[in-house]
Amino acid sequence: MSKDETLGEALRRQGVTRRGFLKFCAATASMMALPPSMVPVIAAALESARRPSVIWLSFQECTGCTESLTRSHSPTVEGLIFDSISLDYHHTLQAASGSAAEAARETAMEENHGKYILVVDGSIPTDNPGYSTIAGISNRDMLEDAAKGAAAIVSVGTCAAFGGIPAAKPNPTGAVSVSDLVHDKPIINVPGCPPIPVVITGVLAHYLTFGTIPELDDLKRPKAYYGKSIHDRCYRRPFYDKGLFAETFDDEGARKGWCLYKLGCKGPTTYNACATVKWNEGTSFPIESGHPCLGCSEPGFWDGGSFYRAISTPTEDLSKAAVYAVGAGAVAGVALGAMNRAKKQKSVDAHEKVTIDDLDKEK
Amino acid sequence: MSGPSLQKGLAAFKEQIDAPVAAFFNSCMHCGMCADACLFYTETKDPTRTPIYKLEPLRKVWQQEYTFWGRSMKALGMSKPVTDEELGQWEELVYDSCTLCGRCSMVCPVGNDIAYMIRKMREGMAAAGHAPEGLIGATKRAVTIGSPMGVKLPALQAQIRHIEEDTGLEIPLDREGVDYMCLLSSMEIMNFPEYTAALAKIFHQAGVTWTISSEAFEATNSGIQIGVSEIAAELVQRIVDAAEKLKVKAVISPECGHAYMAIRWEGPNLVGKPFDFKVVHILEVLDELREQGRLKTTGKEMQRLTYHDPCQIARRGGVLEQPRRLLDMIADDFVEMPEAGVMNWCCGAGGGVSSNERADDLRLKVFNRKKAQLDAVQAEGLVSACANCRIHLEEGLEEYHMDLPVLSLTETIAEHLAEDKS
Amino acid sequence: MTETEFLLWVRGPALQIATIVFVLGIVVRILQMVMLGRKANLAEARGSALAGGLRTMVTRSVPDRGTFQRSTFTIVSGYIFHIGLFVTIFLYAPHILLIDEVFGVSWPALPTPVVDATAVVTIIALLAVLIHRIKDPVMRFLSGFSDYLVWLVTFLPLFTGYIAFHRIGLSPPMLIALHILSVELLMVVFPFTKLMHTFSLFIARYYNGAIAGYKGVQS
Amino acid sequence: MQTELETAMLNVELGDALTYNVKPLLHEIRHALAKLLNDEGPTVIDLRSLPLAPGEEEKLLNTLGHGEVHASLNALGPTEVVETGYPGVWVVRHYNTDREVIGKFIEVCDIPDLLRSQQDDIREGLEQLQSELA
Repeated sequence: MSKDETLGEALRRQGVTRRGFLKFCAATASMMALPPSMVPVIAAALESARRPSVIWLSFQECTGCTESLTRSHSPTVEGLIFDSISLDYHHTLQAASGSAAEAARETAMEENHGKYILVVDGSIPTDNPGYSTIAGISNRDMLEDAAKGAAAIVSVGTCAAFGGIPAAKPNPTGAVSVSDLVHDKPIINVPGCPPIPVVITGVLAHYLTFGTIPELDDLKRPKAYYGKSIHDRCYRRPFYDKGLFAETFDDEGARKGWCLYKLGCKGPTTYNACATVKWNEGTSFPIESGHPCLGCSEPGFWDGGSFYRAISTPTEDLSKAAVYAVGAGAVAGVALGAMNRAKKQKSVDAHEKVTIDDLDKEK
Repeated sequence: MSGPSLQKGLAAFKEQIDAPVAAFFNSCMHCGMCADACLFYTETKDPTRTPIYKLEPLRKVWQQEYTFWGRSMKALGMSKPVTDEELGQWEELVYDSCTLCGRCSMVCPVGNDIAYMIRKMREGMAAAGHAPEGLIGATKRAVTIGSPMGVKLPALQAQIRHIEEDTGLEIPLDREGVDYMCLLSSMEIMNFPEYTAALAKIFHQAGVTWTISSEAFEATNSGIQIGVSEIAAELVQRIVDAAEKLKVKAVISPECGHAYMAIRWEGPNLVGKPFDFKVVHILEVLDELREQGRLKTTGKEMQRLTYHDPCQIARRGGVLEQPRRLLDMIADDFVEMPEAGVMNWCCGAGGGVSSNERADDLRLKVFNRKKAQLDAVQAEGLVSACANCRIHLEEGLEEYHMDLPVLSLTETIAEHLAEDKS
Repeated sequence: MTETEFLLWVRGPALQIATIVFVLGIVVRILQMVMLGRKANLAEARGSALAGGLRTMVTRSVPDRGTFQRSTFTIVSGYIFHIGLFVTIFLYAPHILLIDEVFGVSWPALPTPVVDATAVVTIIALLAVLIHRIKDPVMRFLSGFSDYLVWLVTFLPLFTGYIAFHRIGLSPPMLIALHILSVELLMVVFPFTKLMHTFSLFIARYYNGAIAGYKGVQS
Repeated sequence: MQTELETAMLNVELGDALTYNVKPLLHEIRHALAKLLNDEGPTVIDLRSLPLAPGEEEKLLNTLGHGEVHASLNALGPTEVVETGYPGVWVVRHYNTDREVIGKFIEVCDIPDLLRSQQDDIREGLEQLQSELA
């Protein structure tokens, strides 16, 4: 595949017909959460899009994000998108290893300086650089080095976007997110543990299609996917509004598919596209399977207390605090009350009799 | 001992503040509803006359002395102490603009008994030398002469002679072992001797034995109005001594509002022990006689009558049904004023206001409230059971050019006594 | 501090501190109040102080006709926002959940849209109450810093609760955090201000009714 | 018998409680058909962008029913194009080569674009035919 080939040409060369391309564009529009009326625009843009070089760096991660993306073992539209980019470095997926792999990375960085897309999954340890290294290079150094020539950085997964599980208390490695270290490049966060696969490809497709980064929210997440909360798009929302809740995982409410708020659902504070895009080829999403949302696309979800406690409940033991306060209050109140009584008694004791001669003020 | 002072006043405040006062101040949300319940506000529209505001210095002392926050602020020197000037400014609010009628206490949504607190606040005001001159004078006369109006025994004896001549009935003085010892207010002695005559007639018909003490005939208690418990107690003690000396079963409080409050409700608390005798209001006695069939009347008043509930007898005293039942005997056309009973509007002269010449114009101005209430029923006769109310009602009606006779309930009943005695 | 950390802080340590100040403060205030005591009444009773007191605790919630006519706005707006506060605080599902969590008692919630509508009405009533306080000559005259502070700390939880529910302006975790924080502010301010009337008014009404009831009058 | 009854009841419950999306969607289709008749253009509804409850899609498609045309084409995996019982309302389902759904649309149009032979493909085909005949 030549680097100068347009996406249209690449697809045609693979035997994809116009009809196939149309189907591809329709699926891509759906994937990018764009309205179907955008299909012709996408088709025109993709036709002439150049294949960008993509360098994928994996740091403190579990490979779940890559798994999510590559879970399909046959060509999919996401697969096609990947086929149409030049994935020049991905140490899990690439065939090359060792110094050959690193050389490929360095070459790609050099050749496409200022143009390549840097995809990062995993957080970066800032404590001891030795916690995570690739070919003897610390994660931090590699990131900072690779970021220099990147056109944009896509932080895939909650670890790269917000620190994630490695940053959970007490954060032994001093894990931080990409945006904690890189400040001078456009960063697109695609959080989720893992992110929905089409969201990753959707962001790449958007970049391919329009050459720009999509509109982001204040956490640098693409608004197209993270613009609405799970709660807002949840099909169980009417039950919340009616006050019908499952109290346990096996009660009547759970069987009837009532709202999981009381079982700790973080839907109201979680912004993601799960409720519409869904998982596993649009089969379902956690709430549909009867499990509360964990809030995995939100910063700090890993330290948010139990997954199964409702978000409006306190994280500390309040009843104990209240009992102690009543006790302390009783002691303090009795003491202060006694002081008041003593003060009052003093006034009573010191009372000087008022007679009719004590009424007139000397004028 | 050494004359009035701010220290004495503030000490008295501290002494007076109790659990109810603390609960009341704690609960006030400044909703302003007490203003609309107070004739001194509704007729002047002066926000300083809002009942709860009249207590501001007392509230400050409570906050600075008896609350954790106030004490902390005081310790840090961040609170303004109550000054003598301040108390001076409040004198007019606490004495001239409040009759202790307690209407605000009925309205307050959080249940503050504001009149209860004004009564307590006056203790400090008097000790600090901020009582009105008129009340000081009345109080001095009450202690030294025996009556706030300066009525002495010879004057009473002269009146008794006249009444005995008019009625042909004996007015027993200092008779031991009788059922009742009757008290009189100075106003009744000087202005309304008909009341004493009425008592003689009614008791004669009912066969009740009674007397008047030459040592304690005065019912009123300036000590309560000015707010000096020691003086009030001294005045109550005179009655207690006389009643015990004459070994009477009960003492009758006359047609006077605050006299009833003083002897019936405050009396035992002032002298520090329960009485050995009962204290009853004349209306309670009359109603009891009616019930026993010992009070018989003939004929009815044909003009349209209405009844003014004296605050201290009705709302603050609990005598509400008796006057209605009595009026039923003698009134053909009786109408209730709007808000009669516990929510009745004060005439404007109680709680020492009538003894305070400085407040004369104000009390006549606020009488407008009573006028409106009277206008609503178009009565032809206004009955009441308090000599102080009666004098002020007459004055007010004259001021507002209203031609309406003011009647004493006891006297009106006496006029309708059945002649034949069985 | 990230939003989630902030939310965790307000749900955790801050709520704990607020609860301690709130509970301790209320207990202290009530004890300080009641321990001042009052003298036994030596006059012969005509009625029952206890019965009168208990009765007034209830009956004082309903004004007499004349008072209602004279203070219509104060009474109607007062009713609306007090009932509204009760409904939004105690009949909203997530709040009941919180109470259940802390005290182990729960009761059925009202449907969310009903609570939502109540919140709107309550917010409007509170704003009307504020305007009334500023415009009415008596209330303006009586009101000081603490009256407006008390209004503000009452209004904030409702307002932040409303915008949190509708996700207006900020991210949901931030909105919820601000809502909880505003409640904590209310809890901390509570024992130091006349917000105490929530509890003390029953004591005040009792005393009022008891004083009157002893004399055979229903106040 | 028992299980059938239970299933039926569950369906009723689901039907009552969860079908709040079906009716508005049917209305949307109604409006789209009216637009189509007024020459205001076709409409495409992406079923994957809607928060549909379990069973709702089924219910919607059952309501729409089956019409006369059922086409399938093979381009990057199969695609099914079915005309519903309402002429002008088409259901288009894209699959990948593993027959996993990659797109679900309701198209309101004369004929979905995908079924038409594409200009460029026709041109290429023509060129090819010409070269073969040459």
